[in-house]
Amino acid sequence: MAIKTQPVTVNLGPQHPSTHGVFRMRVMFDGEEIVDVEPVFGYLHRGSEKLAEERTYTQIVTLTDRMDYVSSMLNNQAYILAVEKLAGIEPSPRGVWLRMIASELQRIASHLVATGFLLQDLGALGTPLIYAMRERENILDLFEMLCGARITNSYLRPGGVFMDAPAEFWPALDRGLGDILNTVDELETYLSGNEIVFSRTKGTAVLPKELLINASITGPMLRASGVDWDLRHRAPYDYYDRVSFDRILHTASDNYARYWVRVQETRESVKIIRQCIEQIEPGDVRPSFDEVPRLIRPPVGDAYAAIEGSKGELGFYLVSDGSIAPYRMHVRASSLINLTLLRDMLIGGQFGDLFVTFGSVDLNMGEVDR
Amino acid sequence: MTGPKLIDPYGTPAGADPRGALQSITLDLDRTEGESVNKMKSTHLEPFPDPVLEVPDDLKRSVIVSSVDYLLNWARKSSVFPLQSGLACCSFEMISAAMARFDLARFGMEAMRASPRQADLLIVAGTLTWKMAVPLRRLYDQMAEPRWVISMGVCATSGGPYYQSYSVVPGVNHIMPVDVYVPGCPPRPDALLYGIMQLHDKIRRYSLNGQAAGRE
Amino acid sequence: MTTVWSGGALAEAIEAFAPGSVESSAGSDVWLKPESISTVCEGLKIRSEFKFDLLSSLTAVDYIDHFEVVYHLTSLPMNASAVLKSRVGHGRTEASIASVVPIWRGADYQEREVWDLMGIRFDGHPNHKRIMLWEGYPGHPLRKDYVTYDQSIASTAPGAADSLKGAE
Amino acid sequence: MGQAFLDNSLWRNIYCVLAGDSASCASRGYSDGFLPGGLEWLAFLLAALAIIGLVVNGVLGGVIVLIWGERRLFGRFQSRTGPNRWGPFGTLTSVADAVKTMFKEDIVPADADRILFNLAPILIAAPALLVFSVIPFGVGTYVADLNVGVLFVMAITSLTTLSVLTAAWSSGNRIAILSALRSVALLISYEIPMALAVVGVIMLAGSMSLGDIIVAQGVPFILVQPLGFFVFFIAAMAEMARAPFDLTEAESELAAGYLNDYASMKFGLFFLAEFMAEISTSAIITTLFLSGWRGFDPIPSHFWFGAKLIAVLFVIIWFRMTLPRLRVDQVLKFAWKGLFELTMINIVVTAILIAIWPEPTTANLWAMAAVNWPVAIISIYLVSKLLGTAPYDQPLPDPNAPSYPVGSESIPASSVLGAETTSAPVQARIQEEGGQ
Repeated sequence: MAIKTQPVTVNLGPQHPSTHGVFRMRVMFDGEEIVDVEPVFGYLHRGSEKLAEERTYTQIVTLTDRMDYVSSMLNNQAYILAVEKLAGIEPSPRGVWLRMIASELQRIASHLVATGFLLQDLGALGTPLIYAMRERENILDLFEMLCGARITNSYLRPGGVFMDAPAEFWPALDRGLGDILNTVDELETYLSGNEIVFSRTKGTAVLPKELLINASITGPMLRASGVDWDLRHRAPYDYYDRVSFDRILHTASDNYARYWVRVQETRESVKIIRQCIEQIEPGDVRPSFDEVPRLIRPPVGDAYAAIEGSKGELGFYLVSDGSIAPYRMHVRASSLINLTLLRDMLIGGQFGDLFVTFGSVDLNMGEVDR
Repeated sequence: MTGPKLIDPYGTPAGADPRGALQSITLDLDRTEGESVNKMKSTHLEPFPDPVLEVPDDLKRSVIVSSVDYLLNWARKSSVFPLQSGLACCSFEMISAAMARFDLARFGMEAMRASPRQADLLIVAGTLTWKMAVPLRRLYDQMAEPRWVISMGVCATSGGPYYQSYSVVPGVNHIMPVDVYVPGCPPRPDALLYGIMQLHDKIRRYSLNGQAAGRE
Repeated sequence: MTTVWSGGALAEAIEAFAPGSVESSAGSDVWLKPESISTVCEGLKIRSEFKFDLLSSLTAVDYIDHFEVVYHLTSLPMNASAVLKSRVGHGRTEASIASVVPIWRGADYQEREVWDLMGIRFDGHPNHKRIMLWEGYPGHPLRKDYVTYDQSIASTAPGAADSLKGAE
Repeated sequence: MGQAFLDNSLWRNIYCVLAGDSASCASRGYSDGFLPGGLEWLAFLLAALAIIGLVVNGVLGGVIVLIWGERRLFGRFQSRTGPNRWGPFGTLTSVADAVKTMFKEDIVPADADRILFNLAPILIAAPALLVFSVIPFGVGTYVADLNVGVLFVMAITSLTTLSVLTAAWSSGNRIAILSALRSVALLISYEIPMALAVVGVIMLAGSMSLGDIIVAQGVPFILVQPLGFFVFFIAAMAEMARAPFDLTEAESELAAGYLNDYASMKFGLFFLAEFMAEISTSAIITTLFLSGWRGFDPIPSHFWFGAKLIAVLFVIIWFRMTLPRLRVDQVLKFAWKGLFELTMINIVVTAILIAIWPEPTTANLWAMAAVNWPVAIISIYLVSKLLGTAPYDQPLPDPNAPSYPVGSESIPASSVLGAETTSAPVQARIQEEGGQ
């Protein structure tokens, strides 16, 4: 006798321990199997794009901090690159090296957060998360040395950064890089070979790479499927063409592959920072105010600049009408676009995997809703 | 014995293949939600007054009441369970406060409850949008009294950098009364800890004779 | 290094397979006629001389007298990028353009966002509803003529909402 | 009256001080009791109430200490301090929790089935306490020595799931019901390996009484029955719904699970029951496999029992802190395909050994241990090979030869845009911006 069941629809979020912020899903279950999912966005929609139209180009840097609040430096960098492209500003070399160091540190912090929360979603009661966040605190200390803020940095300015790193930053950075490698080794030892982690993440939420590309998904998610697409390598911005690093690829394109790619990429970021420290030279960290005034008036036109953010291609599209404020700012938010295939990943899967898959996408509600 | 009603508001027909059906039947729900948001936006125009404590006169205090007060207030302040709910940037500083370096657990606060029924403290950590105001108010209503609210960061306090935005609530005190405001954008974890100390101080001063603790 | 298609060359190449679809071109940009956007995008994705398999970004700009939808395309095999634009909605209320979701699924949420915030309709979108704001929100905030904060509160007051419904 | 209980030192001490029953107490060195003669029945009643009060309050106090200890241990595992503000070393933190929880508002949701909703916390707390009635805490220290003690424990611990189901159903909360269904699935699957794992112990001891089982453990049964211990420990973790089997309360999936709508002391009772279950499970493991209160002589037996109990608790907390959660299907697969087979192997091997040594002496027990350990190691290894996840069969791609053709072709050179004109002029000028 076949048992007839009726699917049950449950609302998850916007307040839920593992929706990484104020994300909401309507999920339809049949037993433990997910039948349908509908994401609901907008619980953190703050209207940054509209507010940017009333602020000067330098003031907008503070708004970009608060979009993806676990990778503020990367947001700053993407925005500053767009402004520099729009206004034709030539950045000063020391500033560029400093912002490369800052953004790679931020990438490590972001990947650590992603890894920690993924394991939290897997059900580890906080321990891996706390170990990852402990290392993140050290990185935030480095940011405090650079700019005085922990997570909303506003460190970058058109043409470079707003102040030079203090003398004690460099030994601290050197120490910190060693600590990061230790933490990553520790995480790998305990987690990558753990049978429970492996059995729960292997083969779940597999996405073919053609589908990923068609859905505009970039970043670690795309690289976990074996597509060698890293803007730092394919479209080098700043001085990424002067450093060498390995591109981390995996073929499985499942949750484990995404986790693995993130963990490995932290090592590559450390490698990049080491090369930056070798190549950085004394000089001004930004052009003088004669060359790049406080109130920038870019020529009429538009520019789109994208960087390899911690979650994927992070792009800023700016339209200038020649005034001190942009006529239109648009953010190509990788977190939002990476969620395009959420339904494909979840439908047919188990309820227990729902938040693991969700965590493996690594999204940030500030960036999803802006 | 009849069980509780479990009506499916989504109205899935039994037996029909529900795969992919969800998004076509939820527009009405979205409209209902939108109505409630619009209603909240049009009715919550003025901030709630901040709950001010009247410390009762010493003469009114009997020995028994004040020692019961002492025990009760001590217990309440020593075991404040925060609700596990973060809105925006500040939530990461809230998480940092619970992590190894700042360690909220020292004050017995690591028991972050996922369900509002069991929580005592709602830390509004981050920008509150009108769309989120409805669920947040519901969370507040679901919490058992006595309950406290900390408004963390300028976004929650007044709208902050998003003050003029079309979708941001200009201060969480429009939605619910707030006990402690923690300024900063975002406040450092130490600042949040200081705010929690202030809340402890406040809880200590309630009395059974006076105003009931943690009521709206 | 990613190479950028020059607008002129791209316009010529598009004209070769879809005659009469290009409006103009300058710099890196090609302006397409809104009615031909589906044909051109499909060609750009499939044809071997373009292979634009990744839609980087889709957005819209309000130029008061018209809207402009902007597509940033990337071709992974060729490591090349291009910018397509299209002017739509010379009447402000009925701006609409064909959806590119059947071609690139990545456009799904981005088109919903543009509809929500800018008010441009995408015909053929599978789930065409608001994404960021709530249903019943008056107007589209990223338009240049959108009323500011305080007025929007007044407009959602009871009674005022009914008069706005017609405009929506 | 009362002779039957005289082996129970806990009972004897209270009864004889009260009644001074000359017939049974004087011979054991007790002088006259407080109560006049003829009131032995009152002494009997009072002694029984006193024992119940002692055990219940002892367990509740133990829970308070356990919660504090667990939180401190969490701190140590997570490289932080844990509660340390209220009272010395934070010992009063859990006391504050208890007092506060009692004085919270009690909420009954409008959708709830009021009777069942209020009944469920009692239903879960009572069985959790009942288990302690058969556990021997030391030499002759127990509430009752049932001759079917093991069966009693099995039966009583299963009741927990019933109350979880009641709680979830009566709250009218879908997430709670999902959680309760998982709880039932866990119970049905793990009850069987759990019961079968004890069969080896019962065969060796020749009795189902927990007291007799301790007496039979000349060698702790963890050494004689490694496979049984392994299965029983895991099954007990699953029955308690502790990590890595905490599917019912999976915080990252179901928020608070079946507790979602419980507030105030009703929630407190669930919380208590959960920790009482942890203590009772540890006590049972101690009794069945770690030779209970047995130890070396100058140190009293209660101390041995407590020390072993704390050691087991520590391991449980350690597991909880370290391991992520399993998925439902994996948990069930593990029970039916892994643990069930292991218990079968264990029963067969033990039966053969019992046939060889029908009345095992201590030397025989050591010999059994020598046979059982290789069997345990080999069978666990085989089962882990059988159930383990296979590694990836494809090698990692070489970045220089990726499968997707990225950057393999290029556009014609004549089509490439010169670098100087990336910013195209915007066609329409904006009217209002002239003044800026």
